[in-house]
Amino acid sequence: MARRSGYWIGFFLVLGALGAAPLVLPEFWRRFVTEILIWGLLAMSSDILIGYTGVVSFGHSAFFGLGMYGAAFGLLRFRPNLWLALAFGLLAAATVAAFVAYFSTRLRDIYFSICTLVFSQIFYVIIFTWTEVTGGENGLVFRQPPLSVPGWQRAFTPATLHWFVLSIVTLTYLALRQVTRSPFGMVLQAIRENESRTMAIGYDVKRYKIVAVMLSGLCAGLAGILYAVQNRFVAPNFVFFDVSGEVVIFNVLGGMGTLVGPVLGAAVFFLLREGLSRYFTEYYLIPVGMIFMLTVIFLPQGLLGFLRRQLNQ
Amino acid sequence: MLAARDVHAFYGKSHILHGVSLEVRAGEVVGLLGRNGVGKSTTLKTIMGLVRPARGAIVFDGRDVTGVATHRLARLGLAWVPEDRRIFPSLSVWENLRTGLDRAGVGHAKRADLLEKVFRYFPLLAERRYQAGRTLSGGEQQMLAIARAMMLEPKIILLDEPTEGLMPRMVGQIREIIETLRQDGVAILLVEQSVPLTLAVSARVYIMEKGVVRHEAPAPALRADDAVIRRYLGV
Amino acid sequence: MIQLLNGLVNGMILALVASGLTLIFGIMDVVNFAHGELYMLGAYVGTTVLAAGGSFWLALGVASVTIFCLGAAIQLVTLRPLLGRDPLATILATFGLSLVLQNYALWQYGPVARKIQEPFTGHFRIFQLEYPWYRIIIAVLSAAIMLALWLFLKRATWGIWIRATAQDRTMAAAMGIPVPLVHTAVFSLGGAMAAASGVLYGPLVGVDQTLGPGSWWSGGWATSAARCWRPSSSACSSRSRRSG
Amino acid sequence: MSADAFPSDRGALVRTEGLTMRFGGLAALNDVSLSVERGGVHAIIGPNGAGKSTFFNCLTGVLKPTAGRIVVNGEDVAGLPPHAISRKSIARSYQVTNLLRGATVLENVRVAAQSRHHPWRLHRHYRAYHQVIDQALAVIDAVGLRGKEEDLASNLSHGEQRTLEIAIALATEPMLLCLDEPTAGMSAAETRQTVELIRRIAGDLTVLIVEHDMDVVMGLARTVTVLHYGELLAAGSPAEIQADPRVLEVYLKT
Repeated sequence: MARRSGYWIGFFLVLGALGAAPLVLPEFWRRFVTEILIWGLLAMSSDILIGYTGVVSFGHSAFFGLGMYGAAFGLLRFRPNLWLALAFGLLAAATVAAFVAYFSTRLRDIYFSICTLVFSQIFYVIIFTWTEVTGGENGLVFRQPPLSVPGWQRAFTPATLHWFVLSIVTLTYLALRQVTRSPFGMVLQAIRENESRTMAIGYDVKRYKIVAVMLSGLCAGLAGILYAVQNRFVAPNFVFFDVSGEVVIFNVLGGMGTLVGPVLGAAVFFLLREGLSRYFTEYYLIPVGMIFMLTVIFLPQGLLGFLRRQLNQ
Repeated sequence: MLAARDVHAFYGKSHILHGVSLEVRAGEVVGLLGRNGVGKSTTLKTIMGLVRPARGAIVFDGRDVTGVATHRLARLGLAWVPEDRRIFPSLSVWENLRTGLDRAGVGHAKRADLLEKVFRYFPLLAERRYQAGRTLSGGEQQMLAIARAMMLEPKIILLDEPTEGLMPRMVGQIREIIETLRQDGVAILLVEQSVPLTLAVSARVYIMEKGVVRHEAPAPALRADDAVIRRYLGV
Repeated sequence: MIQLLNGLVNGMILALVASGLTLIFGIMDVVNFAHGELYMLGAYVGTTVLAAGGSFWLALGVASVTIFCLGAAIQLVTLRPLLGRDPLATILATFGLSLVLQNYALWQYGPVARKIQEPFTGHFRIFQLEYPWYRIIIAVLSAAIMLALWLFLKRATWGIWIRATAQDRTMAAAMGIPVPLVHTAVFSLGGAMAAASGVLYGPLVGVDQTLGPGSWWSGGWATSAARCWRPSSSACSSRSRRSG
Repeated sequence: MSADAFPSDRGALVRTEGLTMRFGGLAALNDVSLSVERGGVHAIIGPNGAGKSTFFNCLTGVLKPTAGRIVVNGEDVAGLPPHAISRKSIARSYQVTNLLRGATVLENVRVAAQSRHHPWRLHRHYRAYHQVIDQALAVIDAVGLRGKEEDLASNLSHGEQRTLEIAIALATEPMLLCLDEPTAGMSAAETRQTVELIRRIAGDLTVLIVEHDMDVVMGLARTVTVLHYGELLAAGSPAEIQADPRVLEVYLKT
């Protein structure tokens, strides 16, 4: 019981700090924190697969990107309505996720990873070349939809945008946390621990994996929508492999299988990027890559796992 | 020459060897008997450095070799002929032999010598020289496994169930090979299911039960009185 | 016909890169995400040698040897400590490696594509079309390298050690084969082959850091495959680049 | 080698007919027809490489047999995937310990029990499903792992891990429990406990066991089937098998 209440105290402390962030932080860091929340959501979505189901997706850029483009499509072609953008983005992400899930879950291990990678690159090529709809290389620019509920609407300020993002990320986190502790989540973890055994006790592993990919893809799409709304543009770069790679980095740095770890990983990554790019300019990935490799070799549980162990001792 | 001293070994969590001690003197054939699953093969693997002992020591030629890498042990003169033979399936017979032959200190003359010797022992292998390992029959694979071990010019061969699944005619041949090797001064630690064969070729016999050596006796004594054999191995 | 020739040339290069990759995967069970980066770095080392006044062939040799050594260092530092860990760990480690190498190349050589001058500029006529000799040469050379690899694996002591290790690691060790060293050698050899193909392919596609990012796995394969199927464009583009 | 390995086929829970499994040219199982009656312990023995594990793998859907039928309750289940076989009330343990290593004992058993109840629920905490947990605890109690519920599977001793294997299989409420060398690598004391456990659970369900240890087999089994080079060599009561000259010749080589 002490551990449980300790968890909630920590949860509300972090939530409070994040909620207060836009009131105390200067412009640059305010934006920075909002963005980390969005990337953290993306990383969290991928944790469902890496950390809980035990398969590495190298294709999360596709879900993220399709969420973005779906939202942009809704905003440009229909009405500049936030909820409409959400609906379109989620629909697009879900479609892609269903597609990827159907094929990739037939494969295991590295073949799963390569399959997700190949599919994400295919979607990249489609978006890059289908200029009439996607704007091709230049992407799409649009106006930010206002924050609206029926009968009330107001344009986003940096602070309200931050709170909007924070509440969506928090709700998604709580939902995912619940899912990982549900009977379904237990089956996913059983698959991670021992796939053949899970099959032998009567679970149709492939169907569980399909649902896991769908769920993960939907959350990644949600992150994409938030990013599009925050930045008012979409570009094919976000569908490119690099983004998927970064998502994997977030997970490994922060600690897989914890949901919070990947968010921490995203924060560390962007802080490292900020810090290191002073010395290494755009080549910051050289030291980041090295830190990443050291983490893989020496801290397989990631930063969060490491911190936890230190605290326990 | 080779000794295991109070060796404990685990496969993951499972405690397979609970303190095995045994000794093989130079040029001696020693049998290791016991029912299935008592840890005979694990004992050989532990000696060969394939399983790391949790406690205890392996001494070879007066030197503590516990924890020495397997390929170094092979170069020192320990050869292992595993139970399932483990012929390299897509290497030819000749290439299988080369895995042991291509090493420093083997000149042209010595190579020819060693090959000539195994082909004399196993004329069939000379015939099948260019055939892939996987196409050999069980008996031929067993011969190749022994021949391959001989390429290392070992001081001792750890021989794991050489007659398993072989026809009676082949069993006789294996027995002759063991005899010949002994005359050449090669020590053998023999794990076998066949008690008569073991008693016939060995000087001494150890009997294992549930991960420990329970009994040690000269083979002639056991041949004369099989009460011990019945007790530990009977059905 | 031209299509067929182009397909053959591209196929040969791909086969060369792939044989290095599968060599590593087949023997060490390591999926090398940084293979594309080794290919790219090989090409860059080639341009450096050429810039220093070396010949194309010297560049090919130096690139292969350099990447061979780099491969050995990488294997010792990153992959050997991961022996016995989850395959996921090696995937992640080589992925991290690809980030480092890719950005190192960007830093060292800059974003502007470099060109490797082909050693032969002649053309020959085939069905009313000019076809560059160099393309034929690389196809032949790639085939020769693969043949050499095959002979090496078939005949040489190390070749037999590599094959034995691939088939049964434990038994190989029991036969006195230095298995850890074989693993290092295999990784280096795979890298050297990637580097050689990088230099050979350089004159056709130019050399920049996008040659080898992790996306090379899919993007590279997909575009290469697409090039094989629509080769007219690549033959034309390489000719127009020359004329331009 | 007749289809009627047993005089009466009426009580048969599982029947195989001409079961054959080839790997390339090699027949690991060749035309094996046998039947397992309801209730009690049935043993399959044979020297290494006789096809015992292959038989188990075919029976539990890990391998798809090349030919032949596996009839459970009158229905052919040959070639169904493992999860479908599990739902036909056939459970198995593994020769090599095969657990969810990073999970606790309770989790291992609970996930297995859950497969028969609410596997697809997403929203409620798994601890809210009391029925599943009660069932898991009952199984843990029955196999004698009480007090170890919160231990990680990877921290158990070897003997306890093997017992947990059996508990997981039991939690799926099988009619037929297939145990692949349940006493492998156990000390003498652990072996005795496991034999006791198997004898206890064999009261309600049918147990099919592959085992090397003859004491275990002869002490437990109601019927024994001997496989040799993938073929059915003999079947009968332990006494009959021990007296069968063919069995003595191939199997008990001493």
